[in-house]
Formats: sequence, structure tokens, C-alpha cells
Amino acid sequence: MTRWGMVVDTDRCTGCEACVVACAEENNVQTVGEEEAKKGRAMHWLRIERAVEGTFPEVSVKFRPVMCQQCGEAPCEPVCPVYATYHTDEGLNAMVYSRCVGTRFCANNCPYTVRTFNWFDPEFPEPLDRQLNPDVSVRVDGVMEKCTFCVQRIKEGQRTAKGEDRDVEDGDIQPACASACAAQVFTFGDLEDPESKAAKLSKSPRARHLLADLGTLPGVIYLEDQEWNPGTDVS
Amino acid sequence: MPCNRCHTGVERGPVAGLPPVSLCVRCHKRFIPEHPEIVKLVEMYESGEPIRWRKINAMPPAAAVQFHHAAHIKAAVACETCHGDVSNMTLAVRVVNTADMGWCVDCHVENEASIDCLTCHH
Amino acid sequence: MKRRTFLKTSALAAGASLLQSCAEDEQYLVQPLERQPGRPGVSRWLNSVCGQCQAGCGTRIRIVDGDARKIEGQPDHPINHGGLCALGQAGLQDHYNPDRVRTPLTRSGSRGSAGPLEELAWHDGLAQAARAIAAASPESLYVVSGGRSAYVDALLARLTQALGAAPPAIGQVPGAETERAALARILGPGRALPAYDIAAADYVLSIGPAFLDRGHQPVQGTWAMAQVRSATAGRRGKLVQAEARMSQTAAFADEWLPIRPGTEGVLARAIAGALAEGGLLREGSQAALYSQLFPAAAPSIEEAAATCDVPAPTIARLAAELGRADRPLVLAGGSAALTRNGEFSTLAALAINLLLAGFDREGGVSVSEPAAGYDFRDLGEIEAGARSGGTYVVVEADPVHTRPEGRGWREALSAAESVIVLGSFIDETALYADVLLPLHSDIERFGAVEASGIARPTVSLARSAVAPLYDTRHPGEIVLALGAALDQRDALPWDSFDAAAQAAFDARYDDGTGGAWSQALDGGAFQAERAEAVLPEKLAAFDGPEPPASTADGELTLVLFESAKYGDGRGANKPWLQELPDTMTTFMWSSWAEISVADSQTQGIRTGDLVEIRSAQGKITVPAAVRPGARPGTVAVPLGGGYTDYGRYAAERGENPLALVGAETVAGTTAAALVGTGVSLRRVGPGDPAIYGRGLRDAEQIPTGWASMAKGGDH
Amino acid sequence: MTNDLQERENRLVGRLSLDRFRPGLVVGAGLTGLVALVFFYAWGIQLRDGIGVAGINRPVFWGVYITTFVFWIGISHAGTLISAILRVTGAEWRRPVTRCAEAITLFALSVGGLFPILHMGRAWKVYFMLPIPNSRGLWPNFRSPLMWDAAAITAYIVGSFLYLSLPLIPDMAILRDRSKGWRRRVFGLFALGWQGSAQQWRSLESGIKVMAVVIIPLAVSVHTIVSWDFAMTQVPMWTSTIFGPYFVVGAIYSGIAMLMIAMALLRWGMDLGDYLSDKVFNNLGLLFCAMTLAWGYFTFAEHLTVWYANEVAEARVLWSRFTGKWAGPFWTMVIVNFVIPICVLPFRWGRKPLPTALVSLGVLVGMWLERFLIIVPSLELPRLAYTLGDYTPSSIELMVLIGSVGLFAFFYFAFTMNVPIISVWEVREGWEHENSHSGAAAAAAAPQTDARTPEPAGGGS
Repeated sequence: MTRWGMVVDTDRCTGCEACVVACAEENNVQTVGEEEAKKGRAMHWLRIERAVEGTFPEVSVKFRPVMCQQCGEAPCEPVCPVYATYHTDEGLNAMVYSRCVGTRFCANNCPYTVRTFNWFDPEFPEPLDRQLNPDVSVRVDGVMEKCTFCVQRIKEGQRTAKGEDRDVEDGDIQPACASACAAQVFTFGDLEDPESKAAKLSKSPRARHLLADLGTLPGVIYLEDQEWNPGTDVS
Repeated sequence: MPCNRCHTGVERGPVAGLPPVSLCVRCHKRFIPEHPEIVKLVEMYESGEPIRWRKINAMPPAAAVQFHHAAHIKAAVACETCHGDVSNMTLAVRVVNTADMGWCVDCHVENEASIDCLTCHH
Repeated sequence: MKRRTFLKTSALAAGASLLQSCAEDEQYLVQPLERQPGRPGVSRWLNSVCGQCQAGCGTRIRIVDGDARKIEGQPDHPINHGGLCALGQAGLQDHYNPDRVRTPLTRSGSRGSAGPLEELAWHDGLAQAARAIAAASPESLYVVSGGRSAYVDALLARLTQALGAAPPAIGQVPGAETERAALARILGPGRALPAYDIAAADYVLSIGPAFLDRGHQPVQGTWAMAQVRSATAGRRGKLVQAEARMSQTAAFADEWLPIRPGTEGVLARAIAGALAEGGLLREGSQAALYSQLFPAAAPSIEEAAATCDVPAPTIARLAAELGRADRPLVLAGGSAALTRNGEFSTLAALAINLLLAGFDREGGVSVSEPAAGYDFRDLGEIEAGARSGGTYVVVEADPVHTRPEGRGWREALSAAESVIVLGSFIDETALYADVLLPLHSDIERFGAVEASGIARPTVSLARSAVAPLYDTRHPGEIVLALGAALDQRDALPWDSFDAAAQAAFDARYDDGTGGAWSQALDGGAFQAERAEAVLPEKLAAFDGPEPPASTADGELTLVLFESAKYGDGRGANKPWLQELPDTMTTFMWSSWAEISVADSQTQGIRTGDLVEIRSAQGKITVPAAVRPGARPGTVAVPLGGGYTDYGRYAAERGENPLALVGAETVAGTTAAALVGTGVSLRRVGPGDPAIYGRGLRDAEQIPTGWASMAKGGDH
Repeated sequence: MTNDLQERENRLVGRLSLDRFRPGLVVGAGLTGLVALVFFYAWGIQLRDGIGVAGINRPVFWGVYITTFVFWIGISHAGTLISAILRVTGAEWRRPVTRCAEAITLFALSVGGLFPILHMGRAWKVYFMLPIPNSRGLWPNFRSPLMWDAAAITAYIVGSFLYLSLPLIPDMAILRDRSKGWRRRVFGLFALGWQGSAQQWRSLESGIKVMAVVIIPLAVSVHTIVSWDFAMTQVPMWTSTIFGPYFVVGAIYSGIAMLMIAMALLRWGMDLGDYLSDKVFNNLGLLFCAMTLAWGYFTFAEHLTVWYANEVAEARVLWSRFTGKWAGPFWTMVIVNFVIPICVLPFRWGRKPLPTALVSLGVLVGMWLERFLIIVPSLELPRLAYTLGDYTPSSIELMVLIGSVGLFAFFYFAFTMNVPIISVWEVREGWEHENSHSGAAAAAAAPQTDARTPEPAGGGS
């Protein structure tokens, strides 16, 4: 069996946000414009959270990329009335755009607030539409979307391996964020394969889940020295 | 004539693709060059305008389907299964309602292909 | 977004929308006339060179059905090692930008406005440009380049030389001129920049440069810091950042010293003094050279602490840590090079490496030689000279936007005899163009970039990855064509840019076989051996101004910086970058002013409020970002806002803080002093900026329960 | 005796005056109908341009629409539940109240039921939520509280419709027998061939009794399930075990408030003071007062536990209600929902029509705010504080809210115009009971009245 997972080493994250742009570029994530952004409707599938602790001059900052955590026990899944979001055999928290009716219940129940919603149809002024990734469907208004672990790349990797009559090897598949990152913050792989780099890193004593006490069993594992206190990490 | 003679992408990629107009013209200069449609084709070629074909088997964009031709060819699905017997059509028509997901699912179930939603929808 | 018009009746609207959602959209397939490269629907990855800044990262472009879909870093590229920055990732929105100039344009109205621009055939455009250049006297021909490709600049240099004009002025990373001057005081006259082997260092003290935000090599810096922090490399290295503003680099650093701007040199001198006095010198330490450079006694730690506003024990500890580290490294320049006394600050920081035996060793300082054999000057040299009339040729640069208001570019270009702009967008300089010659995008052009700020000379090379979208040309080809039109065939004998680039490349790097060029072209990059930094026997004492620039009482110090997403402003026309929340403030679609908590309280300013910043030169009104990490007494504003034009995504967004900066230069150079302008701050009223996670603006108002209320509120 | 009853019935039917042109009702229906058009206009705009015309955003994915949905579903508890409880407990004063209460239920449900569809991003795909066998082989997800909602509301709407229409049959027959021409045919159609035979009375009575017993658990379950839309999640301050009863109490509370207003308006506008008497207001006012206390208790318990436990994410929400940006609406809610009712309703003067109606108006506002304050502050303050939100309703949302009030009122006016808003036969039955009781007392003879099977004399004519 396969369980796709990602290990995120926050110690290396410089907050450069190249991953955020790479994600939008790979996944046809629309830009909504200033007025919509003001309403909190920016669509990023991935965000760099930063926590500022202390007061001047003893101020310290941490960065943390947060995307869909691909939970093993995902709170978003049971609440969808139409199975538009569900769990795949490979541990992905799938999102089927064409099935979504837009109740937005999943987004409410996501403790990580990583789901974004298409409030309007996307606009790609010509010729920006020519950049769109043909392997990823452009979402229409009224449907939910979120990080897919670049499922199109997973499918492509699996198809290639199948074409060559071999198994997918560790490192074959890289989501867009991982391949953009100069600091190698992200390690993507099969957590069930004990030999994979991701699985090995996930055994690190620094490994922890985000909001672990909610029991969501995320597929994203953070390497950080101590968990941020969610009550004081705003500034 | 086998379909993949012109639709060369079909074994290697997601879409079958169209041959360049120059290729159509090269053969058709020898075969039925006087056919009115062929005359039209040659005229368009010479005018230097790429030809816009209306898609017959089109998925609505909102369906968010990613169909991969090569994967189906590799699984030995005949072109006719979805496209019908195009060789006997003068004008290509839609024979199967490919926008009907049930049709796809039935075939997947029969052939023990994956019916996980993400197989097609992403 | 659509503006709702309340004209249609609801029933009609509802019905129409239902029908619309039921109707199947017609879709079309376009059959090409001739065979296209690649298979339909199958992606090809072709190498290219990122041109979003001067760093020269190698990219690979995913092409499906003839269109570029994705940019990634070349995995084995010696500069970026597979990574890219946000600006580089957004390069495709340069290529596909809806506001790109698609044909040559000529002006029929007055300069300085978007006024009527007429389309022009290339032949006529080149002819008009050549006529203007031919009509100009050599003394009044000003060639300005954005410095994106040394090989294009080399052609410009050849052209100006042949015409008897001054060499082209090359726009550079802020601080570069000062860093070069400081290095020249150690290694002797030359045009080399210091280059740092960060990846191999185990202790990095950065006095000034926000080298992860932008700077000479942001992606390589990021990669290098990952190596420094890599658990697999044994002990985790440490980064200490001394910088007035809390940049992303400062935030990433293990320790941040929020130093008083302009006093970086004093800190560096004090550390050097502590190293020498504390017996922390090592084998190979060049203490003698250091004391020749700075014969005066170093300030004591206590004096420095008072001057710099950094605790004395911290300074002592830093010296001790530097002294004990295996491969310590001190980075100089950056923001420290942008104050009036920037040369002193940069030199003092750079010179610590003498005491650390840091020159020419692993994890140390070496030199980045300037690109192959051509002469250039700094933009400031043009600005410093008397200009009247004149003919300007501007290549991929926007001096009107990116140079301080006090440098007089608007006036100069308005009064110019003619202005020829080679660019892809109608930016602020292009508003003054008589002829605008549009350029290929990065991925359309033959890429040849010689990296700066890197120890081993590195050339990134790539062929054109995609066919041009519009009637554009390679800037190098345009220079060659202008050369031909001006009868300068002898100076520019090549038929194509790649031939010219190859000639320049071979002249410098070829071993006679000619193989290096083609190998680099296929592989994406060429890397030569490291140039040795030979220390001289004796150094002249530094005679530049030392005292920190001080601002008047009650004034705040303005700190301008290049943000990771806008750079010097070139990122502002890309919707991905505009909508990218700035990591530190989460502002989108706007510029902002970073204000300390203390300063905000005296005026009752809250994040999002509009504040007016006023200097002797001008004023701007921007939304405030109250930051716990902002140093009291400073106001930091990113560059790249307030374009009057530059396409729909950039125009009229935020404000350009360079309007506040006058003609001040870094003493001893012609570089603009972007840090240290005295400004006053006034709250104008509430604003409505786009802030990601908008509640964050009210973070200080979020109640956290009785436990923290008892503690007096913790946020 | 029979003549006397007939006289009184004539007077009541006259007051209801279904055969006359009543300008008040017509103007009311017209005006509220116009307001109702605003609802459809705004919805049309939303369908055309996208759900983004609402003010909802990330992370506040639910706002005015869901608030108003819960509000109307709450209102719907007025009627059927109250009337069923009163019927089951045999409260005599219920007789003039039941019909106008049950109508509230049906229309509030109809309006409220539109909101889940209206708030969907793709309302035209609502059939995905129906368990219809389809070629895709896809089925709705019955693990989702939204599906429970759909099922519960559908059951409740069917049950309420039956419960309203059953007792309507004899009244339709009364109207049929009193009218001529086409009206007679129409009323005859709805009277379903009612002849008033003993057999028919027995069937009707048992039908009503069964429905009254069935509808009570159904109503309780509906609002419990609505509360589970929230309580089943991990959202701070939504995860609460008392949400079920809390919502049910709130629903009955707001339902009574709506009923009070409707009764006061009917009494004033149609001169029904003899039937919707002070005694009715007084008794209902006592129930209202009891609900005030119950609602206050639940609200107190809900906030006390969160405050005391002081869990970080929940405390943030709590304090944003107590002292933060939502303090204004929160304390308004406390005042209109608790302080004012508790100062008015315990007193006899306070349970007169006008005071109760005014109090009720406040309670309606307060209960809407209660739902809003449950939904919005929690969503604005998610666990990962980096994505803090901010919500202001858009004009479209407000138009839908106001329009829905108009739509509800329009239904109610239209109903009042065409159907006896007071159940004639039930009231008459009450008079018969009174008479038989007083008659028995006067005769002091062996009690022989059989109150169990009321037999309307005269066969309804």
C-alpha cells in the first residue's frame, strides 16, 4: 500500500514563497484581484505562516508552510453531503471538483483552514490562459479546491512507471512546491515505504503533526523543535 | 487506414492530436483531389490559416475530467469503443455520450480499471 | 471581477444562469498547418535562463503544445541547484503578460504620458533609433542597461566605444557599487565584487545584506543556508543577522541584532577589536593588514554598544563565537552599504574576514570577477554629471522608477533630444520613449547570463525555449542591428547574438577546443575555476567618512528595501506576485510602511491605517504595517510600488518611496543612499489594504482569555 | 343551545370574512409580496454572478444565509410543536391558536428550506444531494449532518403539512356549505368530501392525535439535527454537547415570539379579540416566560463552561463575543432575549397583547443574532490564528434576509385571505365543551356528557 506524505523541515524555510507561486503556476490557481483579496478570498493552496514571538528587541520569527495536511482522519470528509471530498486508497484527501455543490461545510470543519472556494469564475486575461497546466482542470465558480499533493504529477509518475514496467521509485514524484524550493524544505514520498526518504525523516524526534491533539493524523509531518502555541502565534 | 497513422499522439500522450494540414494535403493531392471538401482543405492550407475543428467528443470544462488516451490504448481499448466507426462516417458524429460518466464507469468496472474518482477527475 | 449592474430582473438572471450552466460550451481543436515540435499533450522540458534578476539561475521550462506552462530550476545548476525564487517562478507572467508590448512603437505625443503611441515596422523602428543615435554627439549619448545579461552589455559597450561615447551605465543590485569600492580597498583597484562561500561556512555573521530576500544571489543563498543548517552536515551552522530592518533573512537568522542604521561599521570595528584583544585570532589571520587598513584603535565594546544599540555582552559573545568557529564568515554590504557612510560600514565588516583568515578559503570570501572584457560605469555617474539634452538608449531598465526622485530622471528624459527604449512593457521610462523596441521574454530569447556575486565564474546558457509570441526581438540582436545601421560592422561583426555571445565566451573561457561553449549550451551552465583573491602586502589606511549618518530630532529614519516579491519593482506587474502575501506583513496588492510598535503607539497608528511619510524631497501615503520586529525610530518601505504605468497589475498600486529620496549618495561613491533619509510620519486615517488573513491586522485586539488577561495580554 | 352555537359560529366566520374584499390583507399581501420579490431578485443576481456576491469569504464560509436558515427553521417550531404539545396535553385555550401557529410552521419551513439551496455554490447541482439512482453509481453521503438535515426537514415539512391540513378539512366543509358558485367548488375540493359523519370524525380525531404525537419528536429532532451541523465539527465553540437541546429551546422560544406577533396582528387587524383573547395571550405568555428562563439557562451554561475551561481556541471566540468586536451584538442579544423578557413577562400586565408583541419583536431580533453569533465569531477565529477572518454581510445577503421575511409574510397574508386562520370547528368544539360542562353543573344530574367524542350538532351546516 501507499500513503503519500510530505515532511516539511521548518528549520530551513526562509519564507521566500517561491513554493506559493510554483503551486499557483502548476495548479491553475486563480488570482482574484485586489478587491476580492481584501475580502479574504485569495486562493493560495499553500501559505507561509509566520509566527512572531517576543517584543522588540528580543523578537524571533518562525516560518511554516501550511498546505492541505492530507489527514488520515480528515474532518472535511464526513461532512460533505455528496462525497466530493473523500479518502483515496493512497492516503490522499481527494477533492472532486465536478461533484462539489458548494456547501463549504468541509472548509468550515478544516482546522487548518487550507480549503479555498471559487466565489466567481476564474479570469485569465489573454494570453495568460496559455500558461494553464493542461493536466489540471480549471475550477468553475461555486466549487471548493485545495492542495492535492499535485495529484496530476503522482498520476503522471505512476503512468510513466507503468509504461516502463517498474514500480514508482522514491523521488520520482515531486509536487510543485518541493521542486521549487531552493532550501529543500519539502520531502515528498510514500510514508508506508520504510526505505523512502520521507518515511525516514518522519521518524525524526523533531517530527510532529500540526494540531496533533485533534487526532486528524495528517500526512504532512513538520520537523520543528517545538510546536507553536496556537494561541500566541499571531502578530 | 489505422487511426494512429495520423493521430500520432494517441499512444504516447493524453491527446491523440491532429496531423498537420500539410500531411493531409500531401496525400489528398493524390486521392480524391477534386472532392469539394478536399478542395476546401487545400484552399485553407494555401491561405495559411490553421483550421479550427469543432470538437465532437468534448468534455464540458465543469466536468473537470482528465482523459488520457495513451493509458486507454495501452489497455487495448479500441478507438471505436468511444469514437464509433469513424472510417465509415462522412461527418464525424458523437456515437457515445462521453459526457455520461456512467458509460465510463461501466467500462472501468468491466475491465477492472480503477474507479477511484481521482483517476479521471483532478 | 464583474460590477453588478442592477438592471436585469432577477427572474431573467436566474433563468439565464441556469440555461448557461446546462448548455454545453462549444470547444474547438486547432489543426496546425505544419508539423509542430513535440507530441500533442506531452510535456517537453527545455532549458532556459531566468532573466528576472541578474543572478542567472538556470531554469527549465515545461512546454505542452507549444506553450510554456511551468518554470522550474535546473536540478544540477551550479547557481540555483534546482530551486527558484518567487520572482523567478513568476517569469511566465512576464512572458504571457497581457500588457506586453507586441510591436515596435513610436511616440506622436509629448513624453511622460501614456499618450498616443503608434505601431511601427521593425525596419522603421530600427531606422528611427539609428538616426537618433547617429544624430547625437558622442558626449551626450547615454546608454543605460538593466544589467540582465553581461553579453548584451558587452555588445552595448562595443557599440558605445565604437561611437566614441562613454561606456554603458549598468543598473545593479543596491549596494553593489559600495561593496565593489570596499573590496577594492582591500584587493586593489578592480571591478570585482566580494563573493561568499556560505554553503561551506559554519558560522555566518551578516552585517547588512538581506541575502535571502534579494541581493546578488538570493536562490543560491537560500540553498547555501539549507546546507549550513543541514543536519546531515554534522553540526548545524549558525546565522547571525545585524540589520536595522527585520528582513526575511533577519527573521530566518538564529539571532537578529536590530542595529541602529548607519552604525554597522562601528559594530564591525568593535567585533574586530574584541577578536584581536580577546586572543581569538587564528593561524592565517591578517591582523597586520587589518591594522594598516584601520590604524586607529577599535571602539570599545561599550562604546559600540551605545552607538549601535546592541548590548555589549552580545558583541563580546559574537566575537567569541566568530573566533571559535571552524569556518566563520562575515558578509558585508547590503543595507549597510546604502547609508551615507556605507563604504565604511561595508569595509569594516568585510575586513573582519582578514582577522578570520577568511580570504580564499573554504567557507570564506573570494572575488567575483566582472563579466568578460567590457567597460561599464555606474548609473550614478550619469546622474552626477551635468545633463542637458542628450540621447538616451535604455535597455531593460527603468531608471525613472528605480532611481530616487532627486536623481532627476524625469526632467532629464523630458529634456532629452531623443529616448530609445528597449523593453517589454510600458514602464515609467518607456513613457518617455520616442521609440520603444519590444524584446523577447526570457524564455523566448537565447539566454546568456554571467552571474555576479559568486566565487566561481559561472555562465548560464540556453537556447530559446519557445517561439516568440509577438513581433519582438532579442536585445542583443537589436544592438547588432543598430550597429549595422550605424556602420559599425567592424565593432559588431556578428550576424546573431548567439554568435556574438559565443565569441565573447570563447575569448575568456575556451581552452582552444571550442567544446566548453556547446557543452554549456546543452548542460545549461559553465563554471570556471575560482579566481584567486590575492591579498596585497600592504594596505592603505581607510580615509572615508566614518561617523554614522544621523537624522534630526523627532525624525524617523527611512529604510528602503527590495522585497522578495517586487524586487526593484519588476515583480509588480505579475498578478501572482501582487497577490502573494508579503511573508513578514501579509500585505497583498500594495506597498506598505513597516512601523514599530513604539512609534505606532505615540500616534495611535494601527496596521492598515494610512500614514503620510514626508521628507525634504517629497511625501507618500501608504498603509501602515505595525511590526513587533520593526526598530523604533525607523520606517521601512519596499521598493516597487506606485508605478504610474507598467501594465494593469502594477499601475497606481501603492506608492514609490523613492519619491522621498533626494540626491544623497553614499560618500565616496555615486550610489544612491537608500537608507537614512530623515522623514516625519503622520496618521492620515483608516485605510483598506488587502491583508492576507485580514484579522491579523487586529491581532493586538484578539482576546485570548482570562489567563492571558491576567498576564496583561500576550500577543 | 344549537342555535346559540350556530350564532357564535356565524359571528366567527364573519370575522374571518373570507368572502369579502379586505383591503388590509390585500395591501399587506401586496407589500410583502413586493418585499418577497427582493428575495428572488437578489438570488437571481447571485445565480448570475456567482456566490461571491455574498459577503462570505475565507474563513467565514457561512454567514447570513445559514444564520437565516437556522432562524426560520427555529421559527417553524412555533407552530406545530406548540400546537401539538397543547393538543396532547388537552389545553383548552389552544383552540383559537392552533391554526395560526401551524401556518407559521409550514411557511417558515418553506422559506427556511430554500436557504440551504440558496447558500450553495452551485445551487443547480442540488439534485446531487438526492438519493436518486443514477448511472454514475454515486450516492449522497449519509454521514454528513447536511444529509440528516435534508432528511429531517423534508420529514418535518411533510408532517407539518399533514398536521395543518387534517384539521382544515372540517373547516373547508363549513366554508363549502356557506358559499356558492365557484368558491363552493373550490372549497369542496379541499373538503375532500367531508360530511361530518361519526365515522369521519373518528378518523379525523385519531389522525390528528397520531400526528400530534408524531410531530413532537420530529420537531425536536429537526432542530437537534440543525444544531449538529455545528456541534459535529471541530470548530471552536461549535463542539458542544448541549447544542441539541439548546437549539430546540431557542427554536421554540423564537417560534413563540413569532406566534405572539402573528396573534397580536390578527387580533388587531381582524378584530379577533374575542377568540385570541387576553387569556390566550396570558397563557402563551407564561410559556414564553418559561422559555425565556430555559434559553437563559442554556446560554449561561454554554458560556460558563467555555469560560471556565479556557481552552485557547474557544476562549478567543468567547472573548470576541464578550468584549471583542462582537460585544455589541452579543450584549444586545442578552438584553432583548433575556433582560427585557424577564422584566416584562412574569407580570400579568406584561402578558397583554401589546407588551408581548413588543417583547417578541426583540426576541426575534435576538434569536437571529444568537445564531449569527454562534456561526460568525467561531469561523472568524479558526484554530490556526494565521488565517483570522473578518465578515461583513453584503447587500445581497441583506436583501435575501429582508426578502425572506417578506416572502414568509406574503405566504401568511395569502393564507389568511383564503383559509380560516382560526380553526372554526375546534373553537366550536370548545364552546360545546363549555356548554356541556356548565349544563351539567346546572343540572347537577349524573354526568352523562361524553367529552371524548364531540359530535358537532347540525352536521356542520
